[in-house]
Amino acid sequence: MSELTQYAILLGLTFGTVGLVLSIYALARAIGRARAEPAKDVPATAGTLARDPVWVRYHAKYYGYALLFLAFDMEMAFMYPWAVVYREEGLVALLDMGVFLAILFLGLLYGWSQGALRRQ
Amino acid sequence: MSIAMILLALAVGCYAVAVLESWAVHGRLSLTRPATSALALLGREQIMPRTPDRLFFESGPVLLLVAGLLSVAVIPLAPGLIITDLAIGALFLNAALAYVLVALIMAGWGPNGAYGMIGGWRFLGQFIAYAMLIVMPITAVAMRAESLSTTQIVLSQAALWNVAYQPIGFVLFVIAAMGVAWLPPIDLPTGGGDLAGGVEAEYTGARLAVLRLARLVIIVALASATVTFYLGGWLGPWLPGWVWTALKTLAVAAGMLALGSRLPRLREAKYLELSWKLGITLALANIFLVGVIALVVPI
Amino acid sequence: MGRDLALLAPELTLAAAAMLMIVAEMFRAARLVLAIGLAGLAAATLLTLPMLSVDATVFGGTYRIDLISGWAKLILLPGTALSLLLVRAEITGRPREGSVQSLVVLVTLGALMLSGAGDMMVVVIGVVLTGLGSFALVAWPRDDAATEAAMKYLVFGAVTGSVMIYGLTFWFGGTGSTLFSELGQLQGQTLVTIAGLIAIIVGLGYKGSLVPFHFWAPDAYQGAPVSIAAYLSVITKAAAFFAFAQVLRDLPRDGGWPLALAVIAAATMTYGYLAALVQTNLVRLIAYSSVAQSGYFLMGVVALGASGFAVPGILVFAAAYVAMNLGAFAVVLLAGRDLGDLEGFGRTRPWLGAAMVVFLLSLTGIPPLFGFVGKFYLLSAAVEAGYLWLAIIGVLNSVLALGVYLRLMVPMYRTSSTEHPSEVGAVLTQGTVVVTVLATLLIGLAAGILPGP
Amino acid sequence: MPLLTIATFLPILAGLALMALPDRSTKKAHTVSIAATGAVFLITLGIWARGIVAGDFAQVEEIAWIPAIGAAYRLGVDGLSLPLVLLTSLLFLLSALYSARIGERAASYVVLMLMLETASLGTFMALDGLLFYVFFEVSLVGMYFMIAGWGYEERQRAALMFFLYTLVGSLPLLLAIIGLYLGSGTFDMRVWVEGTTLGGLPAMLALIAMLVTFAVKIPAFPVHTWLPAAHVQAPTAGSVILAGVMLKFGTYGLVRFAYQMTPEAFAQAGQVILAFGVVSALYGAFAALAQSDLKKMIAYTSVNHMGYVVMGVAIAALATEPRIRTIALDGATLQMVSHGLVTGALFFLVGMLQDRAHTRGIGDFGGLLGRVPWLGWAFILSAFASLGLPGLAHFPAEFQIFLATLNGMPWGLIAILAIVVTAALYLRAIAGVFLGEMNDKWADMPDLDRREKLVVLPLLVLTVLIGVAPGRLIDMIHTTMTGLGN
Amino acid sequence: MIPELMIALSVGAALFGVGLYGALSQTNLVMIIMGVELILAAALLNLVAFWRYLHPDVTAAKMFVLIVMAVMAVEMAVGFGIAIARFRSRGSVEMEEARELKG
Repeated sequence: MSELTQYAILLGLTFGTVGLVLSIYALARAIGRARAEPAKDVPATAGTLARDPVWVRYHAKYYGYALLFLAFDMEMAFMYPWAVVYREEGLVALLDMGVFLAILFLGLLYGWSQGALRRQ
Repeated sequence: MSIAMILLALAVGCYAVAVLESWAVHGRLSLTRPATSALALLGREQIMPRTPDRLFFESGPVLLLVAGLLSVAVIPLAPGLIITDLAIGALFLNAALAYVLVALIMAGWGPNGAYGMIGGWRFLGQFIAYAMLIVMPITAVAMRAESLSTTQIVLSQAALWNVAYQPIGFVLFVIAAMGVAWLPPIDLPTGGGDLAGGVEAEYTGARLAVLRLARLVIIVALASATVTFYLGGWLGPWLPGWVWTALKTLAVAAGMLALGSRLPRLREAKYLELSWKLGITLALANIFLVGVIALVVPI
Repeated sequence: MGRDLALLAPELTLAAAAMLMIVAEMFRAARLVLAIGLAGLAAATLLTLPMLSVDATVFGGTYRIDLISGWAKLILLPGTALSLLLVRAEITGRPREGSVQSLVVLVTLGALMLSGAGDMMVVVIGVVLTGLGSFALVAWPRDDAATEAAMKYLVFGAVTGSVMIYGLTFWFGGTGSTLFSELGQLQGQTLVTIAGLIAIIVGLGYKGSLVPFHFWAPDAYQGAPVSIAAYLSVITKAAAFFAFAQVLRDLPRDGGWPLALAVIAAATMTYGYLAALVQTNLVRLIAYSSVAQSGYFLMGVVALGASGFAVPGILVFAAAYVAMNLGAFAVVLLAGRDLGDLEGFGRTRPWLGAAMVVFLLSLTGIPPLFGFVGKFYLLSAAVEAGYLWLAIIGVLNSVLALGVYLRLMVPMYRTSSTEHPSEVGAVLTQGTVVVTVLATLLIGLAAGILPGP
Repeated sequence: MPLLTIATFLPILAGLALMALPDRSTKKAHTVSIAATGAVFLITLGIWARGIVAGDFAQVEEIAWIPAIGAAYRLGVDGLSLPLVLLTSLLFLLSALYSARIGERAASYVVLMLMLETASLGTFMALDGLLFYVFFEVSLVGMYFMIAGWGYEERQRAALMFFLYTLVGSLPLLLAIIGLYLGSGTFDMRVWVEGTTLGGLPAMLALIAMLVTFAVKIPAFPVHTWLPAAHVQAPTAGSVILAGVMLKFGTYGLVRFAYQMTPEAFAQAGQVILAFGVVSALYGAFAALAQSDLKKMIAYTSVNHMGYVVMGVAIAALATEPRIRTIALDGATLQMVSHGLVTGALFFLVGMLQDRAHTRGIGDFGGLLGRVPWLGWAFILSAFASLGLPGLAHFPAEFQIFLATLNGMPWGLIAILAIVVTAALYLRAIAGVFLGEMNDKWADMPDLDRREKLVVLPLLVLTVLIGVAPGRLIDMIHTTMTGLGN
Repeated sequence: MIPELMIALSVGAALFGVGLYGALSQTNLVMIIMGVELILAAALLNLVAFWRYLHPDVTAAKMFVLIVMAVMAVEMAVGFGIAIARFRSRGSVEMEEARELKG
């Protein structure tokens, strides 16, 4: 299987999934329709209706983590290729990545010491 | 051919997991329960909440299902029995799972309801906690296999399963996987009692059915990924490969479900704190240990 | 590998120092942070000295250890050390002082990467490292002005930086290599050359605050603490021009880029001084004046490859610029941020006033001060490269410069009742003033120690 | 003994020493000032005694400075610069003596003064283009602070004007120096004065640049407007230095740089330059005639006298005969020295008058000759010298210039008209201030005291001496100018 | 010229255009950063296309891609860090409201 075929299969899978969902919806609709009744569509808010849309600010208390996460997530982009060739390269690779991870870990520790890992 | 078989296996697996879950939740083993509740869901009327973000509301469940199916696509059931044997299978799995977050946030945001939205945002926090613990153990696995292909990863465990080779990674991965699939005790987005269903709160009828189905697929995907990465995949004596994979997957799923029902729910802040302060440290240590072992022992 | 690491000793030392500073900051030991930083900078400077005559590349040609990067270290490292003192003087005891210090050193590390860049990736990393660190430094006070400054700075930086990366990809497409030493292969591929060149001008021009990419500079300097403004105005800017030198010296001169840069240079100097003429905020005034100084830097860039004076000119002017601009900012730190604060300053604080006069005259380019030597080299470079008109504009702008700086000098010697109390940390600031004023006065006379054509 | 270096840097070292002293009292400051300038004067006499050589620079002192670009510390003298060096050291000594009563921030004043002396001597003796420019500009900064700090009513404005004008003026010179450097690869002015460094258009551009610079400094019409303001507002010693020494930078540069380094271009532009010289001479004279302020009047006569110098140099460039060239250059150089002495004396005298009366208007005085005979006769003598009376300093100089003009470009002789005007204005000034009815206000005005006599007398003696027996000085000038004439 | 390369470059140019327009026309800091990410995505596409069609043996291209991705991430991280700081001091991350510093 060539790479392109593989991705074509994955794309097909995606469309198939969407199709599956649509057919489930069609099935459900075939069974019966919703009756229009007042106040049925109120979101679950203990019965009272919010005046504004709820899409207002949500305090992401974890943004300190989020910033750290970005750094660490990026690091993975470097680590996957490294991991694959790790055994070929041997000790040098371990040292290289050791330095890299040590610095990264230092960053984590620093963030920790500055309160980034605290509930904000 | 293999695609159909895998999808069939997936369907069976989902049903089995559903049975297991209801057993874990209700304490009674009932083989028909999932079927009846699915039918009930389909028969129930679908309510569209007022003033929703229609696009997000509709696409959330679909995307979730797509994410789950795409992750399954790179899991080998047996040698050759795999939808797409990508050279970067493990990475692809990662990428597919990242959409779980997107889907859940969309599902939480879409209906314009407070509980759903809080559930979605909470999952973002949860994601930040588990994401690194998914990828870092996989790195260690890839180091041993010298490849990101899931087939190669299974083959690399011929001499010794990774669960023994890198137990720290295994534990971390399982915990993180439970986070991805928002299994108790880290089921923050749906949040059982305190959020009235969280992201599921506004979904009804067929949409809820799709949402639940997607989650089952994700549980199966993660359990089978655990098997692939740590429990030797199809490797095993006497029985055919696909049976081993299926058995191991069900066992892992059962284990995860059982574990969850015994523990009190974790607050998001606590989960974050644990995974960053303890989890990341352990994951780095795991990588380092695997690195040293890989240099010393040629297996 | 071992050779590469040996050649990188100064950079590695500095990196290690930065890490140690961060560790020390974790224990909130601000004084220790400062001590480690200064020690690291001193060690790195000393390690550079024996390497000045080296001309080599490391890591497969991606990083250059040559005249430019060697002198860049000699210029930037002491400049950073002085900046650390200023930072210490200004924000002693405030929260996260050590973090600021560590960031300063890290940004300098990025500046060193820029000045030694032999590869597109190194330039990108250098730009990002200096940029991101600078944004954080500017935002440090976290008040309205600082966050606004940081936001503007960030937006400009992110947009120009990404445009630069996009453009550089075309150079990669044209040469099949990310090395600048391969840029000669672009001969004849005019379109590709221009695409990459625009990118470089946008990216590094932003860093060097060239017109029209200068808008962030006055805002950022004004919003940031004075010491940080001082640091940013000298170190990152000088680094940008070192990077210009590293990148463009291998580019064929046929793309018409020298002319384009010459036009930018002329516009930068003229606009910078004209804008400075109407400022009332001292920091903004110096910010615009340093925009104008960028135009002079660019004269050296224009002459790259056509005059032996170009590279030494950039280096010498950078050295002078670091000394005099840091000094001027140090005086501002003591005098106050408003033009009115200078009223009578020369009478109540005669020595500091005299030092300020020296800095301003040097910025104008009056011999035998250091700034003159730098400008002389740059003017020579422009003339030799055939850009007499640019040199003439440069010379004419000295007149505008004089107007700008006289606006500071004249009120300093007016009698007034403004009090100039000595402030906290004044000793360190005054120490910085002494060092910079000596450099400004003496190195100009001892110009023989500087690199020549 | 590197006498040139010692002479150049002794003043500034003395100044630095003064700054380092814990006790910087007025008295001590002036003691240091007089001692230093006196020593420098003696040293320059020593330099004179060592003599110069024909056709080259003498007593050259050279040390590497910026070897990478071929700039070096090079000093030397020839028949053009040595008279100016002597003039400089003398005027500074006298200024130091005169200034000894300044009490306001005396230490700073003295330091500036000494810095100016270093810069002035350095400018005349530098044999390195870069070094020359350095000294040239330093003098500017020093003078700016002197005017701004110790001048009269509108000193800030005058200082600013002076600074802006001369800085703007000096920048083109920088470009010219860069051009000369790039043409020759060295900053050695001995190479540049060969006159072959540049040719064609570059030479013309360089010449224009240099002319702009020196015209401002000389000052020639129409870029002279800073001069009256600066002279009037400067403290007396400042005016003396400015007129006596710093205007000579312009004429010195005109000969040394413009004439010697770009001779062909200079010859091509000779008519224009001559015209500027003539216009300056005439304009200076007429403008002086219109003044009622004594100091301003003398300032304008400087424009007039310097116009003659420009004429002399231009004639030298235009003339075909070497003999005429030599005469013209001799005259021009002598004119520089004479002007320094005479105008120096005039400014001192006006300063003394102002110290007593606190006014400078011609109309405010009257009949002072009887009251202050020393002052009066000294002024009259100097004024006669200034208007070019035979037997006094300006006569031999202007005579030679006009002689050369007659032989070279006769139309230039219309400048002689200026002499008539000058005579008229001086007579008017003498009549207004010293003759006529005495103003009672000044009834108890004291005459010159010993210090003041000490300041003025040497200048008067030299004025007469040069007028009567200019031989020795002309010989010295001639030694070099014969070479330049060819 | 290779047609696939041209297609890739055109898509890249389109991404770049959209990104630049977004970065220059939006007033919200977060939206501007999104524009910047688009520009970088264009750069990534260019790099990969050049690598794939013109210089398939050059590994530096892949490294460049990784570095650009890292740049995207850190730029976003710092950008959001500053956005948060701004939000805390001002309550908004609109560039239009940033008018305090001028002169």
